[in-house]
Amino acid sequence: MPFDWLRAGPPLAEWWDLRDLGNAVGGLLGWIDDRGGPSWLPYVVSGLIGIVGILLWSVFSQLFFVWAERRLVARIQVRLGPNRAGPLGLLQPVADALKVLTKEMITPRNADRLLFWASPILVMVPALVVFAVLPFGERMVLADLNVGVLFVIAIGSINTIVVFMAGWSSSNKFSLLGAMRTVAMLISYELVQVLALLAVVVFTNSMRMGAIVGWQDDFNTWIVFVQPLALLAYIFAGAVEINRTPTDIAEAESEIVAGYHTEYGGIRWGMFQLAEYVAGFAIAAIVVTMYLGGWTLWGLEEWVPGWLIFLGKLYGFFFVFIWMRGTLPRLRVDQLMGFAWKYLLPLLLVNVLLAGLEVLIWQENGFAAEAVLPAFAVANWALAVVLVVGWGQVLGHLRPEHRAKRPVLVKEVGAILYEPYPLRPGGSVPEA
Amino acid sequence: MSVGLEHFLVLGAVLFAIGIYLALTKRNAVAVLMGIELMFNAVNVTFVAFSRFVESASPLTGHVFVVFIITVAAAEAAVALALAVLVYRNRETINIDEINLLKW
Amino acid sequence: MDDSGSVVAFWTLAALTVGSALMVVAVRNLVHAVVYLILSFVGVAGIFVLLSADFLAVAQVLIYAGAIPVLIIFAIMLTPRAARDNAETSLGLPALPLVGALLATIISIAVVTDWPEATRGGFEETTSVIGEALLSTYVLPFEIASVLLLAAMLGAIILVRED
Amino acid sequence: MAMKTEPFVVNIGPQHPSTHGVFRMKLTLDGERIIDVDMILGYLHRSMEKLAEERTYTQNIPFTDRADYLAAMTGNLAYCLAAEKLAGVEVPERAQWLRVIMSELQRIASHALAIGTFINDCGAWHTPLMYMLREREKVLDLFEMACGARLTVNYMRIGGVAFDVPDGFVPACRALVKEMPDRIAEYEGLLLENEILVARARGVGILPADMAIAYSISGPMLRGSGVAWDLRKADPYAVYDQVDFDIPVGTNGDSYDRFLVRMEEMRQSVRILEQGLDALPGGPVNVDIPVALMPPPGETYARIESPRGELGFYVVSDGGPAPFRFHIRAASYINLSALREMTVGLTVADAIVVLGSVDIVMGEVDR
Repeated sequence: MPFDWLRAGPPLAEWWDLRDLGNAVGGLLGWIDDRGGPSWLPYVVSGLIGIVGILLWSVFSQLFFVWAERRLVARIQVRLGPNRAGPLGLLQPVADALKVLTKEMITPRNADRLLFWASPILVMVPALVVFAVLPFGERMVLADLNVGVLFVIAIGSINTIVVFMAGWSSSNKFSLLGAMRTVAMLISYELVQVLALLAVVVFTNSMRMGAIVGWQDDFNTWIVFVQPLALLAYIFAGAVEINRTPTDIAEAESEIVAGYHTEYGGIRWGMFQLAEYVAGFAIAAIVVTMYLGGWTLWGLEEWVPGWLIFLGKLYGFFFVFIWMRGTLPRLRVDQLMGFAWKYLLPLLLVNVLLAGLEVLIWQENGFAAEAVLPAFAVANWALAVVLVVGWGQVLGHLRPEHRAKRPVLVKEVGAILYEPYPLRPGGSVPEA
Repeated sequence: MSVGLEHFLVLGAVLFAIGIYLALTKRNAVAVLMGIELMFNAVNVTFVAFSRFVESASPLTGHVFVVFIITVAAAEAAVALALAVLVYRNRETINIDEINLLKW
Repeated sequence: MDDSGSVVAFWTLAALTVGSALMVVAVRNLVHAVVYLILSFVGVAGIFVLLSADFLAVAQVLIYAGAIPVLIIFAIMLTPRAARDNAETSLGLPALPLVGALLATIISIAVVTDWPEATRGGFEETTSVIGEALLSTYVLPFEIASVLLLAAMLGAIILVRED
Repeated sequence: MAMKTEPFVVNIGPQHPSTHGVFRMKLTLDGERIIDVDMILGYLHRSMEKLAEERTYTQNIPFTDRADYLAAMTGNLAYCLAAEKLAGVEVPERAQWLRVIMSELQRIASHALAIGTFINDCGAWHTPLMYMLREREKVLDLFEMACGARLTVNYMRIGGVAFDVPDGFVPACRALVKEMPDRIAEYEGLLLENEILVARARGVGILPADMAIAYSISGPMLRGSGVAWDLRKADPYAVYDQVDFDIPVGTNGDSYDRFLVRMEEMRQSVRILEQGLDALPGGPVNVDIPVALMPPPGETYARIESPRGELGFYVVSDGGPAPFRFHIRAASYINLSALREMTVGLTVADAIVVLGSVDIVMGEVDR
């Protein structure tokens, strides 16, 4: 019988027990079975409920978060943010949505019709499909695949193709430049994501999202305590994947106007914006599930509904992206590439090696989890700091002359103070 | 009517045929490579179909072979495309008909 | 594989895969050909899900729909003036009957021989079994494959690097 | 086997979010690297110098506001000095001090905008700019209090300043001066140790000292390249010789040093303001001169240190009521000439950062 796991688990709580919406769906399936519906009907029904639920939730929370982001970034920038449309500017996203819907959708003359039409639709696919695997509550997950983590990475890699299609098909120099930059960047950071998530799977030795949350619940240690480096790397790689500062290379406004979605107007451009936010939620949801204990909060999930905790953590974490957007300047493309290949990858390889060693020690001698995990936590945090600073020194990122030097204050006029660099027109500082 | 092993084998065969046709008839070297990738996929489908339907001691060996095929195919694609770019740089074209002079 | 859901799924996925593979042959613009190729690879991933090979389905999407098309696209980008059309070579005509004959033989073999059908259903958990196999019985090919990947990577870089 | 790729010409401007006005830069790219930069100017040319030849000396003062519209006060001052030198007019003590106070306030406002837009080009979307605009707002309120206008102030006259400052001006100015140091400390806390900003700007767009002198660069760009040259010290005008302040000098002449120099100059301007407010004497603020002032025939060149560099006015009089020749030596126009030397070899993103660090104002460039 399909979806028997909905019926398995603790004795099915009443359907109105909203702490886990899975109960309600389970109750509905039971009702359908009693009515003797065809065998495939419950399968279709629960699938549809899941899909509609994810769609509605993501679109409406995107609307809310457009407003929240603009208010928060405004607060960071000592200004008010939208407060004209509706009370406290709450209707601003609705106004934006209407504006985007009514704007005309222009197609450039020698655009590549098929790809130009397809890419705004396809840009939503990776952002939404990732949610199928993420558990909002104990039984609130659309498809708890036992290759969950790999599924998340695979869907993320489709994003690369769609970005290229958008840039290539709008046949404009700036879009192509933006698209090629983004594709190269997404590929190098896909590897960083794989290694960051691998470190988690090494500990929970299962790729099923439910099992990962279960592991964090049983040992009630969040994986962020045991793997801080992996979380930092994943946050940065996540910021790269959804093109947010400090890595919004794709639509680097100050450089190549708006990157790969320059030529899109109207709702097509709206789809790109919607996809960016929904992908942001997806990254935040993955981080919360993998590193911050998913929908469990050390037992609180008995009273407070699991999905409320999950959403609270998700929005709380999404604030980090908003905060980064409000403060950090943008990195250049080659600096980003160098950072991924030369700095992050070796670090993460070492991190996965250490995680493997630790789990080996733990499993071989069969230590008690309460003793071993705190020890690992302390060791890993210390190691993380040592690795980050040490590797930074080795690569010369933190070399003294790279640090800012204050100007020299002079009283009288006419003194030439410094011996000029070898006269290379416009070259950058020769790598010492 | 139920879907048996033969269905998947036929599907694999059709995909293989399309791959060969692509490899044989296309003028652009990159298109030929696409044909080869398609052939690899056809073989993968057949392997997985056998491992699913046929009785055997360790049924998942088919999957292990497919993993090896995927890695080798990726490596082969990388080298083949590098060759295509190199040929383009020397001969200004990757049209297979024109790359037929052995006096390189 | 008897319940009606998977039969419908099989025919739609088969149609999707073969259809887009044919489009790769038919379509003129090379970039469109790559897009259709990706579509057929995703169709193959669906077929893997039908055959309850979940690890392979996801790996297929990751590699064949995420990495190899990007390689192909970069190759197309690096050969700008080359013919970007998908035209046939002059001596393409004899290929059709040859392919037809090959297809007929394979299909006849497939249908005629009666394979020792297994009676069990799909696999529950394939990832861990593949992992065990890779590192126990097939550890030598696993190492050779990694050396091969390294060689391919170096080769590709050296070929294309213009110092 | 060299890769045969045709160069990829990209047009930055005239309508582009980060060209600081209508300025067009044709970049010839090889991949991401810039091979050649070709600048196209003239989109904002209003032939100011020709129009000035039909107007009396006093009627020409509003032109100087609109040349460098981000530093109108210093524009007025430079022209009035030139006219006074030509007509031999003596400016009263109080007007001299008011001129120093107003030009230092203008320097703070202009540098605030310059640093803000420079950080914008590095990618920190508006956050530092908004902080600095908050300070610029206070300076503009002071201008409005003194002469009724915020941007095109038209405050200075030949022989002094138009009106005396109202009573509320000095206390408001003292409040600003008291508050400014920890505001600047706030910006430095936000920006100075920011690794990404250092990575984006350090070593980008290097201008060696001798090349800066060869291109007759002036202002923060020249000081950023390590040459200690400031007209307020080199050729003191108004009462700058009675004021004590330092000149910040950069070390390796890249965009980051120019940013540091501008930040330091804001601090020095606050020091000058403090001394100015303390030493502000009483007395008249201007000398009445005939409406159709007819200076004796002759030519003069007066120059001051505007926030962008050496702003000079070359005025020739043929004895008539209107200047025979009226030429503005605009600092950004000449600072822009070194852009090609600084950006060849860098990437597109760096070119935008370097353009931001040059801090041009198209009104002054095109005149």
